[in-house]
Amino acid sequence: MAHGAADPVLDVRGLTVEFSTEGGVLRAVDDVSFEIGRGEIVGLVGESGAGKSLTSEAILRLIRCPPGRVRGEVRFRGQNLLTLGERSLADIRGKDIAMIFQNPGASLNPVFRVGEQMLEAMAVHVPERRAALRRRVLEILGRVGIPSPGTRARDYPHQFSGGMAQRVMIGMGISCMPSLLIADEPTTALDVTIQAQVLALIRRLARELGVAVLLVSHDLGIISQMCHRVLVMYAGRVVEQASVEAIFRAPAHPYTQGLIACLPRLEGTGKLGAIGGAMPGLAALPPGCRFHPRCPVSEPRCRVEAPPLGPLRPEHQVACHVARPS
Amino acid sequence: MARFVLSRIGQTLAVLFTVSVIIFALMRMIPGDPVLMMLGDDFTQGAYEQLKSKLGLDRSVVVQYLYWIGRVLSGDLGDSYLNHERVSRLVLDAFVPTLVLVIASLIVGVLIAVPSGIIAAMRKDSAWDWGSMGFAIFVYSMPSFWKGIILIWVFSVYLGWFPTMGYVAPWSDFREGLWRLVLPAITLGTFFSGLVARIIRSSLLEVLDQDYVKAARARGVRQAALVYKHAMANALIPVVTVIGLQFGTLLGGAVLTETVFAIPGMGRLSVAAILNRDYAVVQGAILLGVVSVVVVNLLVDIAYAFLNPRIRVA
Amino acid sequence: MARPLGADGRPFDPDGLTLPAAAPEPAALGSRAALHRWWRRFARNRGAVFGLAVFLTMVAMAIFAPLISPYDPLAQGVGIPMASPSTAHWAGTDSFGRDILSRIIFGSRVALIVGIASVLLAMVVGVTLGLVSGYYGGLVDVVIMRIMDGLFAFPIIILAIAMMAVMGFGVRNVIIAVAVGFIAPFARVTRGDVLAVKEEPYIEAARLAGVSSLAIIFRHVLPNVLAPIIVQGALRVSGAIITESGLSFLGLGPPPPTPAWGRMIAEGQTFIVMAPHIATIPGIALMIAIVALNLLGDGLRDTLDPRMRR
Amino acid sequence: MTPTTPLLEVRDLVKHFPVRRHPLAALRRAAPARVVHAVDGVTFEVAAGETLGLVGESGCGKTTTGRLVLRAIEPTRGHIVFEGEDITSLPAGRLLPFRRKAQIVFQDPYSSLNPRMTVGAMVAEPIRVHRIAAGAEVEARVRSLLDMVGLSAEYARRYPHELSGGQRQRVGIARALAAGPRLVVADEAVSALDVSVRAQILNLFVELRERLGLAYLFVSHDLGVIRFVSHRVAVMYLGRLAEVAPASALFKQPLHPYTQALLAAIPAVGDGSTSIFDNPARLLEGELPNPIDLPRGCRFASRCPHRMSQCEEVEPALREAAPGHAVACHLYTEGGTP
Repeated sequence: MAHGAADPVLDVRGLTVEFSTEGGVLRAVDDVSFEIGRGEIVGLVGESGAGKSLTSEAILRLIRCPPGRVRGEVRFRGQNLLTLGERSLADIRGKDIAMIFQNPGASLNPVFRVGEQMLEAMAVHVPERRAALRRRVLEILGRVGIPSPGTRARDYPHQFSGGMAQRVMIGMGISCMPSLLIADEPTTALDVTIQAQVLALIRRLARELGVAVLLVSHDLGIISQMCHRVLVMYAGRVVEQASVEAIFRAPAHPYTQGLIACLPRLEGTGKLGAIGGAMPGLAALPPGCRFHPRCPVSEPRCRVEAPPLGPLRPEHQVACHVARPS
Repeated sequence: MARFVLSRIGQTLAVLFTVSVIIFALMRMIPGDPVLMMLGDDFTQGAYEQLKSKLGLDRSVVVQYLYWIGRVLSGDLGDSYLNHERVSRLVLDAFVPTLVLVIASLIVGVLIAVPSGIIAAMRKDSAWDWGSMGFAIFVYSMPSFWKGIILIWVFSVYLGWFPTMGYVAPWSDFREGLWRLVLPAITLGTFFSGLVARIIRSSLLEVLDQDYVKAARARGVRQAALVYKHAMANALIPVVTVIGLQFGTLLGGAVLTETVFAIPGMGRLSVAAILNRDYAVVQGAILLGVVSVVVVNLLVDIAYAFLNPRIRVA
Repeated sequence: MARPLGADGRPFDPDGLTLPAAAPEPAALGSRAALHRWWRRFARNRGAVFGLAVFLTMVAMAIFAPLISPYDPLAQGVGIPMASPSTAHWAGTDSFGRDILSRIIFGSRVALIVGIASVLLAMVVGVTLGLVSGYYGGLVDVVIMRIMDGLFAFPIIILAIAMMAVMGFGVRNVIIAVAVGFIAPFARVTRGDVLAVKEEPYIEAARLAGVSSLAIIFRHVLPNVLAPIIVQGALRVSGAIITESGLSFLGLGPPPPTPAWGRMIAEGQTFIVMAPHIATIPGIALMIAIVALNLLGDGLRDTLDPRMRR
Repeated sequence: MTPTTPLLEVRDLVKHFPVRRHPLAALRRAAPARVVHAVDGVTFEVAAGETLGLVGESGCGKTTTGRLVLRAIEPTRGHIVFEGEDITSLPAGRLLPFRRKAQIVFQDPYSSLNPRMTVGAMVAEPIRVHRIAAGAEVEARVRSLLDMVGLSAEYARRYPHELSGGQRQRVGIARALAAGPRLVVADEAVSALDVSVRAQILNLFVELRERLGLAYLFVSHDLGVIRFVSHRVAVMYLGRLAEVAPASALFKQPLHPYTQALLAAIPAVGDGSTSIFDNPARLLEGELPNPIDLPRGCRFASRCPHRMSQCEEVEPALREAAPGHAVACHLYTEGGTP
């Protein structure tokens, strides 16, 4: 692994998220494990309901429990975030691990000025006088590409476009020099040209500040252009994990292959390689491998026994009986 | 902001016009001929004709309305049929105690509603939640006049802590005034707190689900600051509007509470006037009551515009 | 403007795992299966079930009043005046020696009749106005809404008092007075819901398919606006009963000797010291009815139409 | 309608939305009424059986154009000619024949179907309105339509909330085909769907086009989708057409700087060795100007890397730069070098 060869910034082991509902317990995230190294960008890709956003939210314990319940281990600097006390976890949130979300406009409090909110983000963690923090706010706003930060800091969130609001959120994220940035579908609500500017900014910050990034997205194009390593999730489970080159040059899992074939290419036409059916709801998960009803190469074994995620090649794991007959 | 306020003022004028038309129409629908009633026993055909044209009652309805609104705007609401006092004086004197009662009830209501609403939202589905929401439905469903009687029976008759009825202006004799205000304010105030507590709870719960609260928590903002700064600042905006809109309900409740506690307010005045068919007073009382509701609604709208940056900074 | 909307109306949320606590899908009133599904959700809300139970007992009480009430509610001297509750007179007697329990049972008639009749009347008028001004908009909308704002400014008790002054007393006038007070809220809520529904793409789809305006109103708009109207109706019945009892308390309700809870309480006030039961017991009956109806209304609102959480 | 006349002709279409003005503003001297220039002079044609892709970012006016063409909203100026007949100002009563031949598929599967109506009733409604069939035959036609979009007849009795997003979109398509249209406006018809379901629906659109000879006006912000489904593509920017060309030509050799920037910004699926996000220099700078107070000259000038002096003076007209390939840019008017 070119990046993060040393001990990982974040080490997630057996992460499981369940919800108790009238219809019984629904397991939305099932035994997910991965690592992120320093300056490395790891992609978490999958369709709606795959559980990728929940996985990212579980790391900072943002899931409301009850009705939720989170199990497993999230090791960060030698501590398990899932069992850490509320106070010490709050110290880490926003300082060592920052997070940005899909709706930038909605992530800012509509009744406070943008500059104030950014100041608060730092005041919580950095014990400096307000004047020094205020200067730092303007400097950060400039660094993330907000024109005339002096006046814009006094504006309210509804006066910011989607792209500008996300830049503010990224600025807030990096204001306390975090070692990990979690970006949950950061550009889904943005237009293509604005999205490119925001993703270029994230890529630059990861390189310059050595920030590790967990990027959650449903867009394979973004994943292939942004990430060093990729996890593909389906119905709560990781079905394939590998470097970005391996995933796109030699995808092993039938679902990953299907996803790539589904994408309309900019050159050439002809029918799209569509995957039949739709992802099963959490209340109606099929036995064995959860993808078998839609899988073109499924065998009888797949309907009975869930394939474990195991090594196929160095740095390339897959959970499929056909791809990796154990 | 200016555009919002101007359009609201325009709307308020339209509403006031509608209100005046409704009241004018109501008065026209009263059975019997007002001129006859006014002349009473010294009726002569000549006096009847003369008074009728003086009041412009022989003109078209529109002209009569203009006459009527002209007099109302100049403060002349006619005279009480009973004691021949000027209606405007009667109504203004009666408005003061009602206002004192309503304001006291507002204070009592908010003091009860805000904490119970917040606790209910913070500890959703806990005993606190069921308790405060149960209390809210209980006091909100209890008719204010019956609640007043029970309070009198327990606290005045049985325990003797408070006077059973009567009103003393707090500025003339603060202690006595306040003393007589406690039971009525609790009667009307708890009714009001039931309404507001439920709205504070649902507004707070809705805000706590918003993305910016989740984003703030992800930035390490402590739970207390999350609730009392981020959430509260947004949750209270709709609550201000609701409190304003409930002013009318409070005024209605005051009518009943005044009757129970024998407070010489608008309620008692209008009820007595109806029973005695003293229509000029009824008209005056309703006019002032409704106009005050409309004015309060306007003030609430402006407060809302001021609190909500999306409108303040258009 | 953000990218296109996601599955549930929020910007596209690919991990659109709506948590199980999400709002239930709108009850399709037509099919039986949906009604059954609605009942299962409604029955989980204990308060609402209690409300429904009390409401049904009240209706039964009102219908079978003559059969179940121990005495003739109007007969005076049936017991010693102002006797406190005893085995002979479970709720005691009033100053004229009439049996309070029988009067309470018969009093439920006035309460229910006024409560339901006024709400239905207000619903018919208010919903029509709301539909017209919501769907057609323009000048019609502005005129109707300004009139509604005017009516809305009248606190319902004050409006009722004014109407009584003009029309005179009697149950029929109380119903009309209370109904007029509720026309504005019905019109406003309906107009708001019609405006919301009108913006939905399935309405535009119907319009672009050439479906006539009337067909759109009755086949597309009304069915989707019905749920909030029913909820609004249920929520208003308790308000109507409180208003009726208030008017009776002020002496503006149905003329004596018809038993009406409000006036029974008023009569009881003068004897609060010697015979507190005269005012207290009818008040308890009134309160139970109102608490029940409010719980029933809340239950309907939370199950019938998740949008109506306000 | 002769075989050569296009199915749909749009000439200099304009739609301005009034901006609610300060109530006192009317009293001031003739302050110019401020309007949102949503669609500002758009001209294009769609031949029978052809798919014209209408692409652009938010606020470029593509959705408004789609609505104007169907007379869902009234144009401020310009002409809409369908099958040779000018329907721009046809009174609503006489629009029914046009309504039959031009239909729409919406973006959001969850709100484009009436939650209180069964699938069968919704698909049957256009059939009954246009009296295409009556009585039992309606049932048969509904079944064949559902089958055509890949849904078994059994779905007719279902309610929308019992279906998945993809299934609902199929019902939306079936409803659009019910009256036998010749033109279908697809307004971001696959944007709300997941990748795998989106591919199924796109294949369905292409299959139906071939089978029924349908023409599509396919509105989308996703260039990959536009590339797959369109014969010709029109790129819109701030209410005007920047470039119109056959799909293959546009993607291989984009002329307008904005189209070039759009294509450069798309994160195409690569093999991960290089990343377009590593050299931000090639990415477009700045934000979309507001569509109310538009700059003089070319609207893209403020963000255009090839900006010239005349770009800020004169608005470039849409002109043929190659056969069937029109572009609105001064680089191609006086033979300037791109």
